[in-house]
Amino acid sequence: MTIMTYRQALHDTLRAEMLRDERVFLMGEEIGVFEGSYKITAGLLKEFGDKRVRDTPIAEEGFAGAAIGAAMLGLRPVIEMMTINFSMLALDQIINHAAKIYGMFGGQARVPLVIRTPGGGGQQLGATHSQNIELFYAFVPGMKVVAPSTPADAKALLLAAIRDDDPVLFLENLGLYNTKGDVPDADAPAEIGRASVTRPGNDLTLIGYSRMAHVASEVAASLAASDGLDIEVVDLRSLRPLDRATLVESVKKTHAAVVLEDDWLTYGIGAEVAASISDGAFDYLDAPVRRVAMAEVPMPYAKPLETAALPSRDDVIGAIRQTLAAVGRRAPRPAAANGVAQ
Amino acid sequence: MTIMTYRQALHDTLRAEMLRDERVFLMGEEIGVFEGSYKITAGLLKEFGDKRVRDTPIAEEGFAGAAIGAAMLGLRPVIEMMTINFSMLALDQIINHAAKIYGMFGGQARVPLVIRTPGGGGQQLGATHSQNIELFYAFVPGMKVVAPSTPADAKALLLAAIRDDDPVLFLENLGLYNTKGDVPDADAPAEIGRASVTRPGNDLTLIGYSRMAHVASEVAASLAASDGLDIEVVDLRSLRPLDRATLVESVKKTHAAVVLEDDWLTYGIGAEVAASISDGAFDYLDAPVRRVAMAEVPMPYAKPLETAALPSRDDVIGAIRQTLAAVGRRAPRPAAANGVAQ
Amino acid sequence: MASQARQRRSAPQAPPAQDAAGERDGQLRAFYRDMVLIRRFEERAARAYTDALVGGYCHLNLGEEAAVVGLMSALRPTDYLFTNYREHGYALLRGIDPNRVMAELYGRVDGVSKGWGGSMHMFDMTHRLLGGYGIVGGQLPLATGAALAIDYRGGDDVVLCTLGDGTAAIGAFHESLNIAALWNLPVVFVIINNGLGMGTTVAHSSAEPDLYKRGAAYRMASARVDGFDPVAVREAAVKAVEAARGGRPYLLEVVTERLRGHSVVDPAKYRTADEVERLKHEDPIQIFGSKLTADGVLDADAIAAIEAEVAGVVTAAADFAARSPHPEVATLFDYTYATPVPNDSRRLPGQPLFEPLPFPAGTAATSAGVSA
Amino acid sequence: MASQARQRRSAPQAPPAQDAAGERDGQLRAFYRDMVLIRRFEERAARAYTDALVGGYCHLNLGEEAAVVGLMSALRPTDYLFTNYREHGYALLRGIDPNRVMAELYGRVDGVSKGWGGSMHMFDMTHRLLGGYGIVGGQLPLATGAALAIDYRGGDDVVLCTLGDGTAAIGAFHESLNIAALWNLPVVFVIINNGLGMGTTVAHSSAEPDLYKRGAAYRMASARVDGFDPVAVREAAVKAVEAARGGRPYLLEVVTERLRGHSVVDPAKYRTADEVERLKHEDPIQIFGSKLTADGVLDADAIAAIEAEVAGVVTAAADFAARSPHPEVATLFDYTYATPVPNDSRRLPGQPLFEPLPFPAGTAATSAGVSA
Ligand SMILES: Cc1ncc(C[n+]2csc(CCOP(=O)(O)OP(=O)(O)O)c2C)c(N)n1
Ligand SMILES: Cc1ncc(C[n+]2csc(CCOP(=O)(O)OP(=O)(O)O)c2C)c(N)n1
Ligand SMILES: [Mg+2]
Ligand SMILES: [Mg+2]
Repeated sequence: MTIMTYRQALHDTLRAEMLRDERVFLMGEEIGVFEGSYKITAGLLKEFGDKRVRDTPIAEEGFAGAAIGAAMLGLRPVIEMMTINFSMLALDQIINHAAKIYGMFGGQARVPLVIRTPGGGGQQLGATHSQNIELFYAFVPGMKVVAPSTPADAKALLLAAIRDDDPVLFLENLGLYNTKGDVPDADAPAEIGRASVTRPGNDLTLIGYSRMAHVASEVAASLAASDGLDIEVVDLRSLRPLDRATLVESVKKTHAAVVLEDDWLTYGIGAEVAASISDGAFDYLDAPVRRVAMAEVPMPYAKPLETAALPSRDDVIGAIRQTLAAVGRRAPRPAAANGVAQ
Repeated sequence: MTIMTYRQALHDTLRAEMLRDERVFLMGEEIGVFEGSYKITAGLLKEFGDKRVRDTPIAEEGFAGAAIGAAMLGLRPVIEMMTINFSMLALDQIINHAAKIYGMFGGQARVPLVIRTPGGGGQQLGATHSQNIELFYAFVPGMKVVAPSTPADAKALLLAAIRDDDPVLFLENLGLYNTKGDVPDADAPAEIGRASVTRPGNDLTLIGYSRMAHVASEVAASLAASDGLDIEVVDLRSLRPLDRATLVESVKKTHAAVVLEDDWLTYGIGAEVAASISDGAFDYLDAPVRRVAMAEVPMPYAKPLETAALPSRDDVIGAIRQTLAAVGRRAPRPAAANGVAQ
Repeated sequence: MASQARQRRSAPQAPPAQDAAGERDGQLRAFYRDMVLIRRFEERAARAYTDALVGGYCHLNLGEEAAVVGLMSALRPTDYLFTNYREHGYALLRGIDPNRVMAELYGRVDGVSKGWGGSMHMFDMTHRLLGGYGIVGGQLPLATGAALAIDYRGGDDVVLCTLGDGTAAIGAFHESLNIAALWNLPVVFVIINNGLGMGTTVAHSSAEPDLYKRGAAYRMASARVDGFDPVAVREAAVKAVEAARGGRPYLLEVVTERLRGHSVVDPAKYRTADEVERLKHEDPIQIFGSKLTADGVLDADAIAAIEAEVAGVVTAAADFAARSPHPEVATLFDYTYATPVPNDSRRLPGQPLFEPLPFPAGTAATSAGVSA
Repeated sequence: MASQARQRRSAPQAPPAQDAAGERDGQLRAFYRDMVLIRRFEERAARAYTDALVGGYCHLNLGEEAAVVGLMSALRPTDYLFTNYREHGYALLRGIDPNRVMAELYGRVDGVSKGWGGSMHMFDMTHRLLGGYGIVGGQLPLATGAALAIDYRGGDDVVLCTLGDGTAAIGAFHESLNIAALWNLPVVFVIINNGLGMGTTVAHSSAEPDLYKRGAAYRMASARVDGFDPVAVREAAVKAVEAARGGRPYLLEVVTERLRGHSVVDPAKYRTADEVERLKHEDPIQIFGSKLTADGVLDADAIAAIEAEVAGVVTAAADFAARSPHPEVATLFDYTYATPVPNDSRRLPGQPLFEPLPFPAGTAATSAGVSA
């Protein structure tokens, strides 16, 4: 175990994978000479040279597609989209090509591609630079989408993504790069497609991914201290495939759920989470699944407006309290059905 | 009232709007000389000339963006994306520009743009040409998204879209172009943002949009005849804004819902519909909201595989029966709470 | 469209092949035979489409036979080809069994893409056909990336990537050519200029209608060649491929004709009567056949023999395709992911997300007047 | 980066202005004053950023003052400008009150975009600044469309659209220039070539580093000009704008320097020591000021007066901005849609989708052991 930042975990894992496998190379805008907009690739150009750390022109469609083509021939490119907002320019290559090639050609070609990109918000970057559009990828069969919230998961999921033979959208977050945590030294990839219960509890299931999983843990810890609440936290980690079983199992125990997300509420990632829980735990839910998400506006630049549009810890706490209040309105559950892990 | 096809309703409405308002013009690939891939614009080049019916190079990003720029200066372009799949190449212009310009500049410029485009499937067009990605637009604040299922709505919603000052994604469907129905002669735009109960009923709410609203009506009629079932059909018509109130009101009456969609299930449009109903009608639902959607695969070309991947009438009927069976397992509802329109 | 003919005539005359005369004649006859193979195959495909044995969109190489033959003859078997949805002829000339090409059109398991791709999406790693693609311009970044992989590994294979004239207007064209030239990648971009997008002429889609001149925007060498002359196409392609093998990407424009509609179902009503008339005399197979006959390389018997042989191949392909099984529905979820992962959806549309739960223990008994 | 200086030197020398000498001198002084205004404004913006009064990204025009001044002087007030995120100087020279430009940086209600846009997204319909845009290349299709609207209506306004050197690699560049040339639209595309994307040189982003030559790919007239000489820029821009007014779109490359980092927070460590040293002597304001002094158009007093006047303007702008109110949270939902429609979401993140329902009548009383 070593304590390090999320940024460092990403950097070290990229480096280790490049050392391990010659086919792994990096490509993206400003990742070399500039060392990356968010410095994840700092030092790697110097160490590996410009064949393996390739600065590209500003041409998202072109370089993403080039990575896909290289992957079809057996290389294992890890590309950086400077922010997820710009990935929209490469969407056709990613969705119509990377995600289709394996199926469309009857399994004859694989696309072992990783697309690293930060989402985020809250930095006053305005309407076009503050979007969280992981939904666009999570919706698409053929894609895999992972969203680590801790330095340990950043490593474990990046290892998994690089070694996976399918295109993986690897969602980072501007707000997480400087967060710290323990990172195991071992070479242990995570399993894509599994959520994890990062804090067990009985009173309510609090669900998040990426930065919002981090927020969920903090809120759960603080409500345990302040109110003695016993909240279970589920970190989705993988948006596609989505681990519904873990979600439903948790809610069967807690009977209530609140979903946190940094994207827009309507049609956001949380919609599927809420719909899945409402379906799979139908007979166990004691209150509607509550979602806390970004206000549905083009994000304004002005700080007070931006702050109002983004979900805060207080919003999360309010949603939890209101949900528990709704549960409290229901008649008590008979002992037999209550608290049984199913 | 005149009986006509969905195609004819679109054609006639475009023509009428061009006659009414000089600022309305059409732009798109192959809409002029070729008369449109699906012939919606047949004859209009001849009638209006190439200034108002403009064939573009194959450059979705470029011509969509040009339409946005023209709209900013007060024109009212109606563009055609040959199929919604190709709109992915213009996503940056549509989402990062059309949907942002009004807000990002503090309300100083409007983008009265209509993007007409067919979704669809079931024509053996393979993985890249069979996607239904209206979600990408419905998710985005600043966009409006409408999806008519009848010739009458095709007219009423197209009138509304053209006269609206915001960018509207106008979703058509390959499978609907030849369907027929009554179209009012009057110049009566619909209200964007309203669903409609196209068939009243008490036993279950069946929800769809575009082609699947059409299927919903047919299935409801056939189950009424065969089983005496009294199914209420809701046609969403507007995906953004989404009319949750109409959905919830219906389910408060019927206590059960099945959602039909032609896109992929996970994170699809139906997820929000199901989540919204599960929340807003929480105390009234007698069974989980069931979704019937496309299998989550890159669509194969081979007919039997394609057929298996697409939702069929039998799938819908099966889902309805299973949902009603689940309702039946519940204890009967006390008279006071039952059947009251709320 | 008269300009197509003019552009072809103005193309540089190809020098005669340098091989011994017999060998050269053999190659010319082989070219002719391959052109006929594409022609008859496409005609058969069109018929199968009309008979509803083929679905989706179906774009034919009719008129482009000489271009296909000349280009493909310039590649080594180990070179890679990326192309678009109009690729049946390319698949045949890369050496893929016509049976498998036809079976793909029929959507059968023996198809070159196992029935998953159809007309627009033929793929064969063995023959290094790296795909037909249905999204206009989608193949260009991919081809650039394949060339990058070759460069990365240090081999001397080359990538050839075809695109249509209409496709030269799309952003991916610019991004790809710039990247390829900037990084000195071993790739040849070939514009198959058949004069039309769907119904849109080059003059209406490109501000520089001499498309090959766009190479200059990337300091990329480029040329235009008469796409009705397979020998000229071959010569030009050889030159382009050799440049690319040396790390100098190349842009080649092949001027040809699309003899029918954009796809099988397009009646091409936008063509003028003059245009239709002109096209009656613009057939690369007739022109090349006449020339070879005049030159004594072919005669009526040889032509008849070729037609008979090709007819056999095409009929056999159609028979093979018709007999090949449809894919099993059970295979529907086989190709979503190459690396299996937990929780992947394998639900048919009629299946519930969750198996209906038993009514929870302890509640059914005590509940009355339940609201849910 | 030495090449930037070389490219500038090799630019065609601008002919002296033809007006009467006094008038000409007045214009030269005005140019100088405007360059100083941009410089001091940007320095003030950088300080405000460091003081955390400005947020987000903040890209400055330092080094590009002559380019901005020359270009803007070539436009009529009724012409339109589309530009990118590096647009403070353009906003000032379109005639927008510096107070409102600064207030936008501060995110205040009196900002030119009411605080909704920030540094990257200044907009003013009255002054026909049709937006700074933060997505690389996003402004190009829009500018093309604005020109289409002018053409459609039949006016004689022109659209000028700036972009960076790095932006010339993006697909929208190709699509837009092709469409503009194909349709003879009244638009001038201006590449502000400051030699760098963020840290990427032109040689690393463009296979044809003489960017203006890309006009040829669209049969579009094009030229390159020294971006340190406001007079030369003006002359070149006038020529370009006149061509566009006649329906002949134009590509102009203005070679300049970016004196600081890509944005305020970028220390530009990727620059070599030589490069940093060279840039100390590459300052358009010093160069132009020295020239005007040598020519007797300016003297130390005049310069001091200009500096004083400009300092007053900039200080006033910062004061104004600091005093302008922040937008009210109640306005958050004011600009999602121009045409109001029912069911639009106006929920803050803490608000539930549905107001908590009263427990339904008739069930609470009878329920026991409810599962939901
Ligand atoms: C991105 C995209 N836009 C539009 C289409 C529809 N489309 C298919 S082929 C075609 C014309 C292409 O013309 P060209 O490049 O000349 O190739 P050709 O068909 O003549 O071989 C169009 C517009 C598409 N498949 N993809
Ligand atoms: C589509 C897109 N990709 C990447 C970025 C990030 N980015 C912002 S500015 C910039 C460099 C642009 O360089 P250039 O065009 O030369 O303009 P300059 O900043 O030098 O004025 C990049 C890569 C972006 N904003 N949009
Ligand atoms: Mg063509
Ligand atoms: Mg630059």
